[in-house]
Amino acid sequence: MSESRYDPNEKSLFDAPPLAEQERMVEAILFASAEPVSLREMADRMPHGSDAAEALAYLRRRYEGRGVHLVQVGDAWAFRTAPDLGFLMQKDVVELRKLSRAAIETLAIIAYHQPVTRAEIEEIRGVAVSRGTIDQLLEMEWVRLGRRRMTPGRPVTFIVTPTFLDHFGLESARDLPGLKELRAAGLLDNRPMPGAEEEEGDMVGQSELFEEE
Amino acid sequence: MSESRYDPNEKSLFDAPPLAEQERMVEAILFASAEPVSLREMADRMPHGSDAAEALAYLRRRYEGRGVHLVQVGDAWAFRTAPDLGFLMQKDVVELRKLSRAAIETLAIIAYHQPVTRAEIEEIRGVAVSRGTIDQLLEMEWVRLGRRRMTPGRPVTFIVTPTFLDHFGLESARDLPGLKELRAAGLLDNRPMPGAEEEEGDMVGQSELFEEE
Amino acid sequence: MAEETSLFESTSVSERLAAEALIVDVDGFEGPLDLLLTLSRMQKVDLRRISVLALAEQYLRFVEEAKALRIELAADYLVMAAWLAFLKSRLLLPPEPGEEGPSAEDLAAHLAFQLERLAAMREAAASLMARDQLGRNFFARGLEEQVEKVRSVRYSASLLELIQAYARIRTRDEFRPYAFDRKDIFTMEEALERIRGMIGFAGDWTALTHYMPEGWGREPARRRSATAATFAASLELAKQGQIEIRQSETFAPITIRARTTPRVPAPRES
Repeated sequence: MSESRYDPNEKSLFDAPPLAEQERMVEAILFASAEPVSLREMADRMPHGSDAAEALAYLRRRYEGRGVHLVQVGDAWAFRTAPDLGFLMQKDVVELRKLSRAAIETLAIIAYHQPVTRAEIEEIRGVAVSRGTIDQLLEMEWVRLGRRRMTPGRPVTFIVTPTFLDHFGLESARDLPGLKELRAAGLLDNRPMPGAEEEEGDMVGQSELFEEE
Repeated sequence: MSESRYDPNEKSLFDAPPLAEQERMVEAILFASAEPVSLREMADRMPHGSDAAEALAYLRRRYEGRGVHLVQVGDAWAFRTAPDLGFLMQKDVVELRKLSRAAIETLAIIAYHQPVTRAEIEEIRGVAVSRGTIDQLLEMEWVRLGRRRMTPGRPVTFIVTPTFLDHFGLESARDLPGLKELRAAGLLDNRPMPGAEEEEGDMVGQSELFEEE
Repeated sequence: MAEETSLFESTSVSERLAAEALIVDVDGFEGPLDLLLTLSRMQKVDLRRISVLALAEQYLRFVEEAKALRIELAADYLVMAAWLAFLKSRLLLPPEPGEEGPSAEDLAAHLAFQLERLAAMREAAASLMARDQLGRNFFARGLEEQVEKVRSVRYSASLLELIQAYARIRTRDEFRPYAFDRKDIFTMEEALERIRGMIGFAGDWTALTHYMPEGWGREPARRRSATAATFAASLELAKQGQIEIRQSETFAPITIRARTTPRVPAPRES
């Protein structure tokens, strides 16, 4: 190793190193530099008599088709990842996030009422549905546009997609359990207001007290 | 070039890319990183079915004698400029923090005796090790805590890091200069003072006798 | 380190100079072991063949000289001096029969080992630092490329969450915090007025449901309110003696009719 060591202070005393050696030098300089290096700068660093341009030309050819390329940036040179390998510089990070309450409610309404217009969704939810919420569901491919409603303004309708059914393990949206089933299954976290249980029990009885009009 | 494009999203649909292509990938990954990259991380970023280790072996051969070398650091790999070309990079030299003699000796003792406790370091040096000395080495990430010693008091041990290996161009701590000779000469033995019943206790006592320099 | 040792490896003049330097620079030593190592090099022999006895004498002489020069020595130097004095006497005197503990030779050997080990570690440290170093002799990639993290968010929701969300919407009214909603409340006063106004025209027994206000039967909440108000108003009117109430059996329709001869005069008429 020591025999190939060049002391820049002695540069004038020796002939220029062989071209292969110069090529190695250009390679090391370009590799270690944080910025593209101009030919002039390379020449300044290399032993006297070196031909940076020629060494660079050889080096450039050597890296043709390799995983990194030698590219020109302005009047300087730098190693860069081969363009077709750019994907290696990316790391896919999948972040799992819970669907927002607004999104899941909107989704639920679409699933239960499809095809349903935005106005209808808002009516059922009791609040405006933000553009972003529907966009998100569209983007996730859980809902898509259905046929336009044949009413004034011909509003678009939304329906759920096979992707949605797939995700939730449903054969069709009709498989979604009804409210009564939910209640029977105890899935409605029903914190009834005082007397609310009577709705279906006592209330029925009570309404029978009076003849239906 | 387009036929050699691998879409990582489709990785499971295709066979692993040809070895030459894998070699390019390893080359690109290692070129892009200043830090050593483990085989595992390479494999994670390469298309499914790639054999990073084999590609690496080919790549290593390709760079033999070049201006940059492929070096092993622990279980990771990195490109480094050939040591004989260091003079070209004088401009890139980063001024290293001057280490005190105590720090250098402590570092050497940790490297050669690892895992080693603070008491053992003090026993070898014959003086107490100042908190700052170890802190500095920890901060430089040249040493880190190893496993606790299963002796009374369960003292912590210190070991050297991959950063240390990288800095000194060592593949592993086994490659430390003169390690074999030192071991053969019994100079890495933990030889207790004759008559010392409790090794640890005696050492702690001794280190406490000596003041901080 | 190399410079220090060379000082002691030359003539006796420089040796004496060095001995003085030792005393002056006592703070420059990293403790007694360091000093002992430096002194041991004056013997110009392999550390393995060092005379611990001679070394002990050297050290003790050093400590004496330091004391003569009134140089304050740290306690550890004195502790080492005491130990070496002990070791020296043990080395010079034949061992007493039946004596316990390690032999003087063992202790001397251990001291020699410690010195050799310290010297070895110093050499190792020197050769480590003499190695090519990253950022000084060899270099890492200067133009690091950041591995870009492509963050893709995957949203998840379970069927249960979906169903519960729907149920939450559809049953929202049930969970609404209690608020007095005038719009859907049919007051007893209104019911009283309505029955009073209608009862005179009703004639015979008429179902109480006939007195329900119009438009309140559809929505459960409104129907409930109107029912309750109407029923309560009928009881009130019966109590006032203005009407009679009849129910043929449990759960049978309730019917009312105006009382022809009020037992108590109606408030309005009084």
